[in-house]
This record gives sequence, C-alpha cells and structure tokens, in this order.
Amino acid sequence: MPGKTRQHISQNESLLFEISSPGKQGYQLPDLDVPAVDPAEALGAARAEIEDFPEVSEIEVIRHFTRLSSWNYAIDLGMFPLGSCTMKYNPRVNEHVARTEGLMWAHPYQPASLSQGAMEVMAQLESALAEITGMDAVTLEPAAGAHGELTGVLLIRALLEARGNPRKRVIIPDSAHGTNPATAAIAGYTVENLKSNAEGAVDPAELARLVNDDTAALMVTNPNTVGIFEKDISRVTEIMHSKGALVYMDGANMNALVGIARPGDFGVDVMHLNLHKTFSTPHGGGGPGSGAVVVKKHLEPFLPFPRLKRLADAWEWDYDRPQSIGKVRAFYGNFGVLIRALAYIMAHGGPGLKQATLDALLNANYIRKGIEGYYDMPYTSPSMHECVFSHDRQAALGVKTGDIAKRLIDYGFHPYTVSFPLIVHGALMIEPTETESKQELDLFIEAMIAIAKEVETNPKLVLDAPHCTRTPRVDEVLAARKPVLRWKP
Amino acid sequence: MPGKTRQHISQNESLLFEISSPGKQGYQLPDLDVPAVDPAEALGAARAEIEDFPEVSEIEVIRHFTRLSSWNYAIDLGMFPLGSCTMKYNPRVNEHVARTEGLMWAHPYQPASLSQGAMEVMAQLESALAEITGMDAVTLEPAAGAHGELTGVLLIRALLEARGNPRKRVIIPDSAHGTNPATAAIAGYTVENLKSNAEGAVDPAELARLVNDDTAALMVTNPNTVGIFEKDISRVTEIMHSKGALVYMDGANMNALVGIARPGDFGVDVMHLNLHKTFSTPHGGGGPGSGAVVVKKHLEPFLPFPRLKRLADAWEWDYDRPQSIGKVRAFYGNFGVLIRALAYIMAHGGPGLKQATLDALLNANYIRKGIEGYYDMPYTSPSMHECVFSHDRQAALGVKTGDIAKRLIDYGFHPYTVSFPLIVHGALMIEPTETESKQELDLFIEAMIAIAKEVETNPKLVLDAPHCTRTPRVDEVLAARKPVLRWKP
Amino acid sequence: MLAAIGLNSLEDLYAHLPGEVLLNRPLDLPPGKSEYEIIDYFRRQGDRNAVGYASFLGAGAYAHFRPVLCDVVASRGEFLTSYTPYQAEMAQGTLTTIFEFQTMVCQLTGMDVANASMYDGSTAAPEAAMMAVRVTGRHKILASRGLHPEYRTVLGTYFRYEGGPVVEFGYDAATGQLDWADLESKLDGDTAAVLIQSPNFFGCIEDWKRAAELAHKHGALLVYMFSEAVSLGLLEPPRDADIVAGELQSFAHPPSYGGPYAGIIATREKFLRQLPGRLVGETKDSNGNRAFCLTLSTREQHIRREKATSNICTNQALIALMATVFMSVYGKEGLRELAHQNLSKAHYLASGLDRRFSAPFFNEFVVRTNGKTPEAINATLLEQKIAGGLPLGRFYPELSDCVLLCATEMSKREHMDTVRKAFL
Amino acid sequence: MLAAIGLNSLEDLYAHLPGEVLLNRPLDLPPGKSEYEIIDYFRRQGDRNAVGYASFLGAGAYAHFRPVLCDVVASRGEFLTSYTPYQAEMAQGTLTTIFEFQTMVCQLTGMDVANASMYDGSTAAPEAAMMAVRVTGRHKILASRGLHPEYRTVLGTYFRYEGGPVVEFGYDAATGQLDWADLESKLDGDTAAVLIQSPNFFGCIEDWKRAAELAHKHGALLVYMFSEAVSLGLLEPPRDADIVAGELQSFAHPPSYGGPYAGIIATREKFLRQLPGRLVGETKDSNGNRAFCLTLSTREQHIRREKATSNICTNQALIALMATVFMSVYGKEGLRELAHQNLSKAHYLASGLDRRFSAPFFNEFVVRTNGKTPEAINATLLEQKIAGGLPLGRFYPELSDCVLLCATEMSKREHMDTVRKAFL
Ligand SMILES: Cc1ncc(COP(=O)(O)O)c(C=O)c1O
Ligand SMILES: Cc1ncc(COP(=O)(O)O)c(C=O)c1O
Repeated sequence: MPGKTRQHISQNESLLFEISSPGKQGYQLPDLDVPAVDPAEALGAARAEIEDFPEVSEIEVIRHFTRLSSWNYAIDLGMFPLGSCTMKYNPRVNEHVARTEGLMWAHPYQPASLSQGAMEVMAQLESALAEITGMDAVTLEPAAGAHGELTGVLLIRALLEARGNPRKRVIIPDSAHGTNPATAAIAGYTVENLKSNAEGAVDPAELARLVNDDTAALMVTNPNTVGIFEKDISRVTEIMHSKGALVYMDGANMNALVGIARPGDFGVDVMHLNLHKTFSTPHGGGGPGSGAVVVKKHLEPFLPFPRLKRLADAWEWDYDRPQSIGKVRAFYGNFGVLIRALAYIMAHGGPGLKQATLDALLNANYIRKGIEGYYDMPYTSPSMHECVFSHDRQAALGVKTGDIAKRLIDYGFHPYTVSFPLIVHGALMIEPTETESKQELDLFIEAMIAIAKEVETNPKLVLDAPHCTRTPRVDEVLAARKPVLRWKP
Repeated sequence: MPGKTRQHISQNESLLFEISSPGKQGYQLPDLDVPAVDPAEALGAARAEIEDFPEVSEIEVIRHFTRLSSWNYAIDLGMFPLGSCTMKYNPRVNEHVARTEGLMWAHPYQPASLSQGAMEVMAQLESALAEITGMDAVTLEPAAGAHGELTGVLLIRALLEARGNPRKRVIIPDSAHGTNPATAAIAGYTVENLKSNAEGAVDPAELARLVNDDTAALMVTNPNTVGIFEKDISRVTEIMHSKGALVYMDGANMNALVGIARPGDFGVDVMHLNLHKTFSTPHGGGGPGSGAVVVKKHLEPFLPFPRLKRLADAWEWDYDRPQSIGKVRAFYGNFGVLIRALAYIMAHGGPGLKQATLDALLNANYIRKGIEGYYDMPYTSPSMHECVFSHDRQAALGVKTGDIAKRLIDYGFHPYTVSFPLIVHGALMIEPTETESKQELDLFIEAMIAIAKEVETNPKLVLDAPHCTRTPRVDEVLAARKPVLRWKP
Repeated sequence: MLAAIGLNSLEDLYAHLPGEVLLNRPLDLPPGKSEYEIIDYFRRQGDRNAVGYASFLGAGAYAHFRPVLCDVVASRGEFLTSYTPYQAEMAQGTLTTIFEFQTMVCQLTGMDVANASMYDGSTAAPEAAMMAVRVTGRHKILASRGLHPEYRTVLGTYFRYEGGPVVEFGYDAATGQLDWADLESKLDGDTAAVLIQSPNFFGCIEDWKRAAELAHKHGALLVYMFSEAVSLGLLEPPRDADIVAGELQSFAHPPSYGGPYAGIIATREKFLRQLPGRLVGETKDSNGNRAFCLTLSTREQHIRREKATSNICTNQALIALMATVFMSVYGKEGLRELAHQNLSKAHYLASGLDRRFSAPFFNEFVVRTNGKTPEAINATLLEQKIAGGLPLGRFYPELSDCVLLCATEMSKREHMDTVRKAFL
Repeated sequence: MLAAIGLNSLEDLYAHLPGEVLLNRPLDLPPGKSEYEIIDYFRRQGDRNAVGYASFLGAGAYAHFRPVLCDVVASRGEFLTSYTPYQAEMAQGTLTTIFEFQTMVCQLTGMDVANASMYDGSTAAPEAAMMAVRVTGRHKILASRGLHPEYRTVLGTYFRYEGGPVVEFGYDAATGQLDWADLESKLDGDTAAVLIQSPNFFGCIEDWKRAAELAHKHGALLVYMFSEAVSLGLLEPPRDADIVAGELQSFAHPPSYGGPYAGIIATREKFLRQLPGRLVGETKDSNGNRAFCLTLSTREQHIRREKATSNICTNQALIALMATVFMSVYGKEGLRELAHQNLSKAHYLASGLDRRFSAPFFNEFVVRTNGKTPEAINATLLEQKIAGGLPLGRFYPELSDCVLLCATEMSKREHMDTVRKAFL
C-alpha cells in the first residue's frame, strides 16, 4: 500500500504498479457480437498473462495522471525561455481542429477520393511554407527536425551523386546543434568542424580555406545558435556554390526570420523547419514534432515519395518518382502536427506572422538589455530572437550556469537552455518568444538580477536550489551510475 | 505589475483585473460580412465602454485559470468524503457525450421533428428513474435538489387544493437539510419541527401526535442525515396517509438504496433525486445539478409542463396540462446534466447500479469500523452510505470538528461535512461513496486516527491546521464583518 | 473488507432493513454498456436532432461561438470535479474565479454587488421579485408582457403562494416597448417591483431610465432583466435599476436543448442582505495574504432554514466559470465588437423585411409574414437546412402572423439572404 | 519596450541585417482568421474525407476505440505544453509517466529495457538495424518480405550509406510466413541482424523462436518487429529476440492519416549502451526521496554528436503518454480481452472467405478475390459506406488478386457480413 511518506497526498504519488491490485478494472468492452475464438487454438500459443502489468480502476487512472501532471511545469503555467526551443504559446484551437473527426480518423490507405480534405490541408501547408522560406518545393514527411536534417543531407547526397560524385565531407560550425553532425554521419559523410569567429559567426575566409572538391555541403544555422544573424550569409552560400557544394540551413531558429527574410533569397539550397517550434505545435513533453523540409528546384526530383500531385479536379499521391531518395517515414508525415501548424499560419496570416517575429526579436532584446549589466556576454553583435550569456562572472564565485538555472525555478520560471551552444563556456541561452507579456519579461529580468546578486551575497542559496519545488535537486549522477530504467516487483 | 510577494509564481496569482492592460486581446472575430451598423444610431444610446473590464491575451487567460485550478482540490485528486454530498467519480465519457454536436447545439425551440434524439434521451432517463425509485411519473425540469423540493411541495399543495384544502403545515425532522424548511416556506407552508428520537430517527408516536387535518405533508430524508435507514418508514407513511397528508422524501441519500429498496414501495408520494450526487454528474465547484422529481400516479396531473408525450412514431411536448402547477424553470431542465446521468445509468446497468450501492455501504461501514474507537458516535444504529460522528471527545480537549477537518487537509484529503446535521453537536459526517479504493480508505482511516492522537498529544498542531496548503487558515469572520465582494480599481 | 467489519456477504450490509421495503427482484434495466456503445448511442440520438442546420432561433437561448478556452478550462478536473468551496484553504481556485465573476457581472450591469449565480434567467425572475418583496415589505409584482413568456410562467409558479399577485402590463402595439399608460395605471402603494426585460422578448430596447423613475415614484423597485447577455456589450448599463437579473447562457454555453444555463442577480450595496444565493468575499489567510471565501451565509438556507432569502443551494458554478473565461477571452474590446457584430448582422437580416415593431432592436426582431403562415415559411427553410424563427402565436395569439428572428455573429450572410427571401 | 532598448521602431530590430537578404514585400499569405473560421475550415476539409464509413483497412494503421481518458490526460496543459524533461525538478510528472511507459513496454515485449519512444514503427526498423550493426560490428541486414513494405523502404533509405546491404528474404507462398530456406541461404558471417515482423504484413504469426535460433546460430541478432501492438495482448512475448521494435499507434492514437504515431525499441540489458533515443532512470532527490531523470545521455547526439547512437532528439512523448494511459485503462485483463475481441472478429470476418495463406493470424489476413478485382469489390463496398481492405498488388505484384482485410473490436457484425458477401 502506498504509504504517505510525506504528508500531503500530492507529495508522494506511487507508481501505477504499486497502486495495482488483482481484479481492479478501468475498462469495459462491448459484448462480443461474434463467436469467441479460442486463442491457443487460433494462434498456436497464447501468452498466459502480461506479467506484472497494472490493474487499476478508472478513478485511479485519472487521479494518478492528474496528480503526476501537477509535478510538471509547462507553458500553460509560465514563461519557458529555453534557447533554441522556441517555447511559444500553443493555441488550443489547434488541438481542437486536430481532432476533427474526418481528419483524425482518416486512414492513410483510404482511397484518394475519400482523402481530398487531408491532401488539401497538406497542400495548403506546403505552399505556405514555401512562401515563408522562399523555396520551391516542400516535403512534410520528416517527423522532427533531426529527421528533416537527415532528409536534407540525403537529398544533397542524391543530387551530388546524380552529378557524378557524392563527395566526402560536410562542414559544420562548432556552434551547431548536436543533431547536425549526428545526421551527417548517418548519411555517410565525415564531419569537418568549422571554427566560429570572434562574433560566434561563420568566418568566410576560414570557410573558403576548408571547402574543396570533397566538400558536399555546409550545415549552417541562421540566426546561429548564439542568436546572431550570419551577416555574411550571402558570401558564405556563394563560396559553397562556387565549389559545387550545397548549403543546408538548420531552420530551428526560423522564428527570427518569418516575414522579414527568406533563406531561399540568400542562397540556401535546402532547410528544415521545426513546426513544433516556429509554428507553435506543442512539445508534449518531448514530441511529436514535424521537420518539414523545403528545397530549391534542383533538389525537388530527389524528395521522398509520395508527392502531392494536382489533377484537373483533385489531389492524388504520386509514387512515380524515379530519382527520389525513397521514404524517410511510413505514410506521409505527422499529419496531426501539420494540421496544427496550418491552423497557426491561418490564425496569424501574413501580417500576423511578421508581427510575431518582430515581437520575438523585441522580447529577446528587452531581456538582453535588462540583464546584460549582470551577466557576461561572449558575443555582442545584435541579438535576434534569443540572447546568449556566459556564467564567467558567476563561475568566478563558484556558481555555474546550471546552478543559476535551478535557482530560477524558485522564482517560478523554467530555466533557459543550459550549456549550449558548446562554443560558449557555461552558456545561458535565453529565448522568450513573442507570446510573453512585458509583465512576465519584467518578472524574469527581476529574477535574473536577484539571482546575480544572490551569487555575490549568498552563493550557497543558489548552489542548493531549487528550494520551492516539491522535488529538490535530483541526483543525475546516481541515475547514470547504476541505471534503473524500469520498475520491478 | 503583479509582484512576486511569494517566490514561486504559483504562490501568488493576480486577479485578471491586475494582469489587464489596455489593448491586450485574447480574441479574434471573423470579418463582418455585412454592413457595419452604427450602435448609437441603431440603439439610441450605446455604452462608451465596459469600465475596468479586463484586457488580457489568450496565453494570459489559459495561464490564469490553469494556475488558479492548481489551488483547488477535487475528486480527480483524491477522496472527497463530504457527507450528504455523494462525491463519487465523475466518468469522463459523460463529459464527452454531453458534447455530442447534435445534442449540445439543439435549440429548445427547434421543431419536434428535429428534436427526437433529445426527447428520446429524456424519455429513457425518465423511465429509468421511475424504475429505480418505484414511482409512476417523472419531471426532469428542476435544476437542483432544492428546486426539486419546491416542485414536490407545490405538487402536494396542488393536489390538496384539488381535494379542497391546501392545509397549513409541513412537518420536518430537526435532522433535515436546510433546503427542506426553506422550501416549505416558499410554498407558503409553516414549518413544524419534528424532534428526532434517540436513534436520530423519526419517532412514529411523536409524529402521530403532531399530524392533524392541518398537516399537508412530512418531508423525510431516508436514509436520514445521520446515515440511518428509517426502519419505521412504512409505519410513518401510513400515519401520514391515514390523516390525508402526503409524504415527501428528500432523495439526496438515494445512493444508499438504488437497487435494494424503492421509496415507491414504502409509501413515498413524491421525492427528488440529486442527479449530481447519486448519478455522478460533476459538481463543478457548486453546480450545475439536476433535481428530477418522481411521483406517484395521483400527483402526475399536477407535474410541471410540458410533458413528454409518445405519438405513434415520435415524441412531442404536451403543453395541454390544465392541472399543472405551471413551470419551475424555462424550457425542459438541465438537459446537459440529464445526458450525463443517463450515460451513468447505461454504463452501470441494473446489476452495476446495485453493486455500486453495496460498495457505497461497504466503504462507509469500513470507515466506521476503522475509526469508531477514536471518535464518539451519537447514534449507533447500523450505517448505510455514510457514518456520522461527533467531536465530543476531542472538544473536551478544545479541538472542534472544524479543526479536525482542517487538519485532514494536511493529510491530503478533503474534509468530511462539518457540523451538519444540526442534531449532532459538532458533527463529523463522512460519506466515502463506492468509487474509493480500499487503499484510499485505509489512508483516510490512518489519517483520522493520527489526528485523534494529535488532539491528545499536540492539540495546537490541529488547531492551527492546515499546514501543508499554499493557503493557511482563511479568516471567514473578517470576510463577513466588512464584505468585499468585488474587485475595485 | 467484509471480514474487517465482521460480515459474510455484501447482502448483510442491508440485512437490518425491514423486509417489506426491500426490492426482491433485480432492477428492470439492461446490463451495463461500454464507453464505445455509450458514445455510439448518444451520437445516434444527436444525429436524430438538427445537425448542420443554420438557426435563426433566439428567444432566450442563443447560438454564439464558444471560444475553445472555455471548455479547456471548464474540463480541468480541478474545477470540474470539485464541490462547493466550503473549505477555502483548498478551494482558492474556484473562489477566486467566482470573485472575478461577481466583479465582471457588476461591471457589465453597473450594479454594486452580484451573487455567484442562480439556476437560470427564468428562476432569477422570481428570486429577484421575492427579494423586492423583502426589501419593500410590499407584495404586488408588475411584470411586463415583454418579459420572456416562460420567465413569466415561472414567476407565476413561484408566486402563487407568496401572498401577492403578479400582474402583467402590456406592450405598445406600435413600438413593441412597454405600454407606459398601462404600467402607470397598475402601479400602486403595494407594488414591490416592476419587472421589465431589455432587449425584451421582441428584441426591443426598453427605456429603463423612465421605467425606474416611474417605479421609484411609487416606491417600487425596478428589476431589469435580460436573456441576451451579449447585449450588455453595447447597451447602457441599467444603473438606475435596483436589481438586475438575467441569463448568461450566451456567454460560452451552447443552447443544449434548454440547459444547463446560468442566471445572475446583481443589486445595489444597500440591498445586499436581501440578495439570494452564494457570495464570495475577499479576506486574508493567517499569513496575511489575500484570500477568498464564501461569506454572508447567514442569508442562506443551511443557516437560516425557513427564514432564508432563498432555498437555493447547488447553483450553476461551472457554467458561471465558462462565462468567466468567455468574458476574459473577449475582454473589454471584444465584448463590444461581439455585440456590434450581432447588431449589424441582425440589422442586415431585418433589412427589407416587414418589421412588426418600430423600437430599436439588438439582435432579435419581430417580422410579419404577410399572407404566408410562419409555419409555411419555416417549412420551406427547413428544406434548405435552416431552422427559421419562432412563430409568436404560441405565446402571443395577437401576433400569430409574426415570427421572432435572431441573428448572431455566427449567422452567415448567404443563410440570412435565404431567410429574407422566404419572407418576401 | 522599444524605448527601453533604445529603438524607435520595430523595424529597427533587424536594421542590421544586410539589405540583400531582406524580404521587401509582405508575405503572400491571406490575413489572419478567427477561431470560428479556422474550425469551420478544418471541419469542411474533414467532411471531404471519409466520415461515417466503416473501415476494414489495417496494414500498419489501426482503428481501435480510444478510451476517453487518453485525451483527457494528454490534453492537460501540464503535459501538453511542457518540453523535454531536462530539468528534472520541474518535470517529475512527465518523467514518471515515461518510466512507467518504459516498464510497460518491457512487460509487453519480454525485454529488459525500452526507450522513451522513436518517431514511429517504420523508423524504428533502421534504428534497430543500425543498433545491431553497432552491437555485432557486422554490416548486412536481412529483412523479411513479411515486414511492412513501407518499413522496408525506410530501412533502405537509411541504409543506403551505412556501408552494408539490406537483403530481403521471401515468404512461404503457402503459409505466408517467412521462407526458412531463403533466410538460411542468405545468413552469413557478415549478417548483423534478421528483421521479421509478427503478425507480419499479411497478418500471419511468425515463429520467432525458430528465427532466433537460426539468427543466433550465425551470430546475428533477431529483431522482432510489430505494427499491431494489440497483438501483444495475446501473443507470446518474443523473449528470444535481441531487439523488439514496433509501432504503438494502436494504443490510443487514431489513424490520423498516417501520423503522429509512436515507435518503440526494447532490448536486452547487455545491449543497453547501444540503444538509441531517450531513457528515463530512477534516482533520488536531495531529500532521499525517489525521483526520476533523463539518463545515459552520453549515447545521444547533444553529447556524442557524430558518434551518437542516433540523431534523434524530439521524439513522440505525448503519443507515448496516450499509450501509457491506454495501457493503464485496459490493464492486464483488458489488454488480453481487447486482443481476444480482435482475434474473434477477424476470424468471424474470415470465415467462408478464400484465405490466401494458411498460417495462424491475429486481426488481419489476406483473401483472394476470385474473379472479381480488388478494386471492383472495394467500389461496391464504398457505395455502402464501407472502406474495404487493401489491394495487395501495389506492394506485392504476385498478390494482385488479393486483399488484406483487418477487423478490430470496432468492427460491427453487420458490416462484416456485408464485406463477406462482397467477396462471395
Ligand atoms: C538548432 C537546432 N537544430 C536541430 C534541432 C533538432 O530538432 P528536433 O528536436 O525536432 O529533432 C533542434 C532542437 O532541439 C535545435 O535547437
Ligand atoms: C440532504 C440534502 N437535501 C437537499 C439538498 C439540496 O440539493 P441541491 O444542493 O442540489 O439543491 C442537499 C445537497 O446539499 C442535501 O444534502
């Protein structure tokens, strides 16, 4: 029986397996309207039972998950300034329309004649994303950003192969997200590290030095992971193209550009979008997302199949794509996520999308201004949608970015992104997004300043944080030292 | 700006009016597809604005109410043993079906030909309630229990009037719920108090002494408010009937009888049911409910109109009810609540409903057994669905039922019903309902015993409770002394 | 568990009941059904109702768009499955929202205090009238024939034994507003209250300033009622009224075949002690922080019993919460724009039609059917999946050639054109 | 705010961007729409799809009943709008549910460890294969033709540059199960893994014990895949497999036109370090109470970069949560009964039809159309609002006269009778 180790019940929710006891049920099935078949007979062997599987009542299920949910922080509770993650408000109307009966119950193999609505939704989204990025063609198949990266690099490889030589290397700035190199490796490329310059940006000279006939592509993030727009981006793409190499852009930071600049206009050949960032689909504790990939015309023939094809009066799926890299995922992509992204685009419209971008820039720069007197800034070029600080000043007093992050929890905020990008030693990466109000931003700035002072006056307070959560500092080292990855009786 | 008076943001949510600032918007309307009309012109005078009305963004709305919700306790978080309130699990499928498009958007005045589904639902519920109570006819019009009481007493009055004399007095046991006397008064009757006997029950002899030709009815609750079945109920109803008076039964405690005994079988003429208790429709922080009234044949002609009438192949509303008391509410009742109640009845079915009753009795008696050694029991007859204790033993040490209730909060439970019924001095009225697991009951018993001991060893701990809530003891006296009932700038 | 309480079988739990009261057969109800079957059943019943029809029915139940957030908030278990907030320490969520509700109702109506809700608009009428009786010590109630007919019926039911008559006064055959002469002629020294509705049942805006003057001249209270809450987004708040009572269904709740809805009662500070229903007040917790709790319950049945201001206990809290979210989403600007769209759509719908009354109207109005019968017109509309207006003959025999039409922000122009054609 | 940062206009915020990159025109997208219009739009698109059709399509996407609680839980903002639980102190809710998910996946599959989810079943195939390559140091992958055709295509896409070939082995023309001779002939010293699916694409149950023996004999790993998770309610857990990978869509997620779904990978303790994706582990907080956190992230891209076990970052957490609730609601008994209903319905549907394969099947099977074409049969069914089975010619030319039919607990007897008639 789950004892009250701590007084309040919300202070010690047991695991389902501990609540479970034989015979309890939370379900009821309709009476079987056909003859019951004997499993052993029909299947040869049938399992006796699912050992240790939970047995709980319906009210226990709802209580268990409701109580557990109360241990979470979320956008619905407050600001979530994770740099590079674009944690913006997730409009609830998107959840509503994603549950439209005719869409949610559509089977991927049902006849095209009964799928026109679903295809229309995807077609609308494809053209909107093409317009927003200034690219020519779109695939909605990838399930997330990293998946989109893989798709993009495979597209590049396919094109180069078609040109006669897939080449060997992909250049990636040392500021890039880990998925970039991990992806290049899966696509069979060796990764060449590009050192960022004093502004944390790509150095055209350095790049020119690296590129040669073995270089397949550059994977660049713009704005980059220190929140700075690559001012030499046009030069950069020229350099690559002049060597017959291509430019992949990691679009995770697209929230800084929508409506003001388009990668297609500054030489990018292919990029992915994180619909679960820029286009507000909820992260859901880690997913699902969608990593739509947009490309220039020359890469279109290689896109994953099937492709939407417009007939005289209907949509159909075109599988006849001889040059395609194949499929990166079964069916057509995370359709439910695509619905939400289109709903977001429809709600904002052209002007609204640009306004959102401007507000995102405004909020990031407002925070930068508010706290730059208290934290070191490794790169001082103008910030776009996020601003990155380092803990150097605090580390000198023994307090690291991770500690400041934990203390921020006490002030009611989710921490910023900790120690990414790697080029910043002890990074504090802050992205407020456009959906935060000035009131919330001011509270955040207040908190950051208060903590900076605490670091000077009472570092222990910060080092031992958080103090206000039901769960104090969690021992991650212990977890990794002897992994317990499942409950056992 | 809402300051962080307490560190964690969840510790000090501001009022909407304090978050508000000019120009913020959470809505968007479609473009007007017709010519805009000038309000002042069309209406004569139009208001300038709604003074001080909030202006907030969508994300602020969701955060405000999500944060506020985290200050609530609810069935979904744990046991809610409020005696007389039957706080059982509210199945979520009921919420789902109540939002069925064709039902939720049905307009009360749409043609009968387009309302057959809604009428069918009501007809099904009426017949199920008649079968469960053993009565002949049902009205679903009353919006809650008290409303049902009024309907019932008006029915009695109408019948007596039709018989030539409405009579003057309604007899109500001193153990009755406050709505009983309040209702009788609205119906123009004077209330005569019936003293309960040593078992907290109706004393037939005492009753016989009171009844006379001026007596219109007895309002009896069975099981009564101390959770005891009125064993002389048949005798009691005989006494009333022999004097030409009627018997109204308060059905708030019907959760103790469904499937095992029917008021219609022991002489009750009319009663109400709290569908938001016995039939699991959610209380929603205080409502909505439904107070369906069931009657014997002789009261049927007086029921509120309209009545469902079965034609050859369809339902219709019958307004031609010359003897009807009229209407107690516009339209036909709290339809959305009726859907939920029918869904509950369908899910359980006949056998399931009886099982629920048995489990409710079992749980109540299990608790009684578990704590009767620690708290005084004013009435020792067998308990039905709830058990009532008094604080006498604890009061002797200066701790009252209200204090014990507050301390219970620290143990993660909502308190029992405090100081009702009035015949028990310092009552602790405990109704667990059938949907609580043994584990939850054991935790509750544990807590009650622990508190009983605290009262002896450390009364102050109990007197100052709760200690674990974000809001400690709230000053209700101050609130009443100078009422502040609205926010002002 | 049985063993723990010393019983052998579940049946022993009620063995002490007298044999003659026991039901010695199973309930005659079918066995339990699964979620799947239950959803299926109600889906089928819903499909037997009007699905996919455009509707021009109002008359006390309005089809307004429901911002998604209203259901999102009201579906949270912490609100949905909690009880009346008697235990303030674990109910600050509900208490705070009710306090906000009371405040917004006051802001909308121009009153000083509002309660936490009544059953609906129709029961708010007798509650307001009984309140006026308590305040004035008088007994007669004057109710306008422009007040919703069903509200008047409910008023009559409640008042049959209140000792005072409910007298109706008429409407002006030309304007559709109340008949001043008739009202004045019926006002007397025993009149406790004058009940008017604005927009009234015909959609006509009433002159509450003049009605207040008249009522007050005779020492009676003016009760201002409304069934279409959206109108408050544009109409002058009835500041001179003594009690404002009405229906909030328009704020986030669908027509739902007539309920559950939510009634409100608001009044002036000085009548506070006579207000029925629950009230939430601001106070402090033992740390000195702001907190809220139920208050002034000495007015209520559980304390005052037969002397209570009302017998109401359970109210419509969750519907009131939805309305609170609705008001928050729309806010100051939005509610006004919403009202303006209703106004504009209704006037578009009315253009060219033969309006029966001349008074200004909000989103409902009465039209003559000229030759055709209301039923015939509605029949033709039904064929085009449109539920037409309400034929008035049922409530007003003298208006049997008239239909009450309603347009809201959800009314689409093409449907309105179809309706207009049907009348020409 | 602009003033605070010393700017005059919002445009100044990006004034530092090089002119040539700027978009000097508005985006060519329509203006913003209201909630009402957006709901209306998707409603119309949905209505252009199949609505109210009974469906007998399976083939990797299954229509199972979704207990209401799954959406209730997944709709709670605390889960829906939270990020990957990197900050354990404020994410114990998500972390605990993932730990429960990992546990239940192990219980279902008979494996020791499971990760927090993959994109879907199709991408789980290459992830499992790449894992096998890392474990064995070998390069060749053998994939059964009974593995979902789209899974095989995805496998091929991922492996094109992995240095090793993906070789397919056939199925037994009579039984529909894998062709043992063909498999054996292709197994060799460079074979990293053998991928089979059970029930396979034809619905046939494979003999994983024998497949495991065979693979192990050659030092290869056996990867057991599934696309219909409900089958695990009745089938023997594939204990002898080295990796179990599959698709959990059947657990609470609707077909949703192909996604989002949720893939899983489970394996034996000893291969833990090669497992891709996120893992939640148990640990303690500084008070010594049990707590959970993400762990072993040294396998992952954000630490290991190009040497990571996978490039996956965002996964399918919310879908996994729905599946967790689904598994909790059904529980030990329910999942078995659910599987049993699927089994029984499918066998009822199959009775009398000309099954193409003889092997035992779960809730899918292949039938010959004898004379008629699959398309013709489906056309007649469509007229009766039934979406028939999947014509197999598209994926298996040799089976162009065959249809893959699927029945679940949602299949109604009368519809099944209609389908059967269409084949006779
Ligand atoms: C810069 C950057 N690139 C790529 C990714 C990977 O995207 P996803 O997590 O959707 O796979 C992320 C997300 O964390 C990111 O921040
Ligand atoms: C015994 C009893 N009678 C009547 C009522 C009144 O019912 P309602 O609150 O639905 O008006 C209640 C509910 O509190 C009750 O417990």
